[in-house]
Amino acid sequence: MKDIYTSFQEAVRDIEDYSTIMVGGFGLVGIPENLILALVESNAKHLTVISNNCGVDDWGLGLLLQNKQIDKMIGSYVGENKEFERQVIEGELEVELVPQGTLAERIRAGGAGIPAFYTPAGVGTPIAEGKEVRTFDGKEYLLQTGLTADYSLVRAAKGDKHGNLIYNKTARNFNPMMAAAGATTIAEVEKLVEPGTLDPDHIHTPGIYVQSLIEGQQEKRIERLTLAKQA
Amino acid sequence: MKDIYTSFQEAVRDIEDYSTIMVGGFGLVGIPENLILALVESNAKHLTVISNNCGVDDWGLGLLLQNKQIDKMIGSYVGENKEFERQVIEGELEVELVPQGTLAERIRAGGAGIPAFYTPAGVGTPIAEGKEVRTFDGKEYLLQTGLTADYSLVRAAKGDKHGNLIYNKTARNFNPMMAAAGATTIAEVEKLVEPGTLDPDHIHTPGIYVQSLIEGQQEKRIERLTLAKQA
Amino acid sequence: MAVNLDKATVREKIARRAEQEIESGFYVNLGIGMPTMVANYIQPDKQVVLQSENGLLGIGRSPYEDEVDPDLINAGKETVTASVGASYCDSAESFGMIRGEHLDLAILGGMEVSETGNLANWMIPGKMIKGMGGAMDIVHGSKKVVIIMDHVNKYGEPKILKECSLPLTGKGVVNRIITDRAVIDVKEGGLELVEVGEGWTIDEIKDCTGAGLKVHEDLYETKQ
Amino acid sequence: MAVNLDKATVREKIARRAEQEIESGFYVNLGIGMPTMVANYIQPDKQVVLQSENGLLGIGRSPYEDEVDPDLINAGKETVTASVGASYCDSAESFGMIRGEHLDLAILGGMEVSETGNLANWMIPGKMIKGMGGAMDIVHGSKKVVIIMDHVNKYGEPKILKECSLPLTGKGVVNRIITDRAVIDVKEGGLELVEVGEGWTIDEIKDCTGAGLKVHEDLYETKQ
Repeated sequence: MKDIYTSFQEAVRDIEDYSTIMVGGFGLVGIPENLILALVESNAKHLTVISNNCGVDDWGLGLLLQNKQIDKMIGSYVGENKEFERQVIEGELEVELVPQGTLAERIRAGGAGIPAFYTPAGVGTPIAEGKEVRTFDGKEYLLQTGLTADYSLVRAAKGDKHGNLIYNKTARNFNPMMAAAGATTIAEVEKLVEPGTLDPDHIHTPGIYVQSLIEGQQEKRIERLTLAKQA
Repeated sequence: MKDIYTSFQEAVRDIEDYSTIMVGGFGLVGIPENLILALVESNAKHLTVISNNCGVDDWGLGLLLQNKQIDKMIGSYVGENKEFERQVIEGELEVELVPQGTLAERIRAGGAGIPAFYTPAGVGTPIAEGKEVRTFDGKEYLLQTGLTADYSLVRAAKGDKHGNLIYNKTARNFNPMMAAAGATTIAEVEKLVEPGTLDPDHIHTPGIYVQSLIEGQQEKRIERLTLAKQA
Repeated sequence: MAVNLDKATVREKIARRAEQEIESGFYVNLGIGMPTMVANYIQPDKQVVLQSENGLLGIGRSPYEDEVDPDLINAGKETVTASVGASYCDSAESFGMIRGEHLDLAILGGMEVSETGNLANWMIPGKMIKGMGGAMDIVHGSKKVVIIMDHVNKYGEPKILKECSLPLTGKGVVNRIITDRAVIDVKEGGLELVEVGEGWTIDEIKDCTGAGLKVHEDLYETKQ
Repeated sequence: MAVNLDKATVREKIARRAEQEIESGFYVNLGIGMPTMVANYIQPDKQVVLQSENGLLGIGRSPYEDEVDPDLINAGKETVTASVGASYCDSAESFGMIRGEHLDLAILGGMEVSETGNLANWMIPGKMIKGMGGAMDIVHGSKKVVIIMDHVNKYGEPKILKECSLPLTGKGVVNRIITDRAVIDVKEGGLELVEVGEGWTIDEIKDCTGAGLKVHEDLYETKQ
């Protein structure tokens, strides 16, 4: 029932200029590495990208930046990237910063048909500018709207051909909500298996949210290798 | 770190009159059978109960009804219970009917610190009476508030002593959201295991939401046994 | 000319016609009661995933006796099995799936439908209210909402009306009505008769429908 | 009398004092940077679960080389391990946990704190804005929010003020401030000095604090 690709170029072929794209991952963990590389190659421009971070200069979403494919970035922390800074200062790149928990919840809301919700995060801060403030039980909250995307690019450890996905450890992060919030969700999986192979109680992303899958191998670069001192 | 009980009576001992209690389950599936039985025995009165259904006449929350322990019931479908009907007609029992998806989302919101959200369910229906209607993108939505409880009684297939829970099949239903929305959550588990036994990627309810656990055996009554015709 | 069929035959007829709404690849929610029956008629060549709002994506057939798991039921509380490639989720996720319009189709029962697509199917004032269950969410959550019901009530009165007389389940939510006598679409400008059941005439359908009916240009009789 | 210590010693001193905020049985979120260091000083007899907002409840120690999993990091993007009894979740669940006040304690860094508990720790106007990450959520999400920071900035100016001059991270969110020189609580009526660091006097603390300080009746010197 799902499109199963063998070429990453083909998997992202339909992504057009001016698309809004969600990209899973936290830092470089859980990012759909090969889909991003293919998107760079596709040269789709004027993208709005929703992702917690924006990669590093030479990897992940940083590659889209280098190639000047992003018009607007919606994220919570974009501090690992010099080219990002340059484009913002030069006015080439628009940025919308969203508190991380609000970002996660806005994406969840988008996928779950919730147009808006209230959250305490950001009350009394620059984030509140232009936003409705409302008091519930004596505490102030901001109104935040749901986020959806034309395409969501996610990465999972395992996927079956019905689109069910299982993530590994902290590589889960934003991927499940994004899978649900994309009109078209493309999943890059480390291992593609037959339906029935995965335990139905262990599925993190039900297949209904996923339109196509492709198996690929990731580099899984480590940003901050921190080791215990050998005893 | 968690209270591990061996007596169901002790597990529910602190539940006082006038408490608000969430009880997991859909129909009779996934209900904390033994905690309910102990609550009947405790004779705590004037309870507000939040649960999708209200059991059947002689099992589950129906037993609390028989014993006249419930002042108010918040649920989505309460049609399986004659005593329920009688108490409503006699004015002994207050009922708040909430669309099932709205109920699930209100409980999730309560546990996740979201005071209110908008949903399309119920617009133009009796449910909308007295509720704010707001238009987003040309479509109307109702404002609904989060729900929390003094106690949540949930049932899981497996639990470890750190409070991590795993549910079986459709016995999951409302249990995970309720576990998060209870100030005190008591988990009845079919099997209690040592921490480290459950795969961290398979946990449905993280231990932080659970305050105490107790192992017990359930009858698991079936409401509508439906069988395939033998070929 | 009116047709008299026993109740079981009528229900099967409606269910078989409703099955034609399901395309291969669809994710579908079937309401409790007659809609659940539709599953029995799904053509084997169609790949269809049935969702149950109590947390199962991929309802399978009924279990054999030795397969019964009391933890595995559908939204009608009947024991079921899970299909190959199924997954379980909690009720918030399940209704997120519904509310977020990830389902292609919902087939539900109805008491009344209005010409603007209003649906009433959950309560009759004066009678004991059992609750709306998931219906109020499901009518907002699918790309297409199909109502299956008898064309008239037990007094022979129309159930398709200008305005519903019963309290609503949803406002402007119905896309298509399938009855024992006809298939009617809810369009911008009102109701449109798209199919007339075998043995019925257009005029007879109009007579037993409580709202104006335009006739679709390609109107044809329902194939059984 | 003022005390001069090298930076590493100061950080360790603050981290060790912050550790005393952690009780056995607590669920704790430690911010990026100096707060993360607090984990190194947690007394072995305390059972503490550290939460990482990127989806890990139960951060373990740093991995040995052969244990490194690139899919397993903390919110500071450092490789970590998971503790026994840990669980993983997605970012929405993780922040639901935070926002829903399920954490007992959050220890975060600060640039400025006001006498009403306002916190500024994410941006300096005119400098490149990197983003607030999870800080704006975390300050609302814990039963107790403790800020650890130097008492004064590099120019010797107070960081505890009547009003923050920098854009806020949260309004009225701080419960306690732990610095290299003192421990100060944010109370209804203003700031209250509860501990004075070794080698400092109450008057010296007042002099380097930009807001009024009441002195707690049981004031004692910080034990190291």
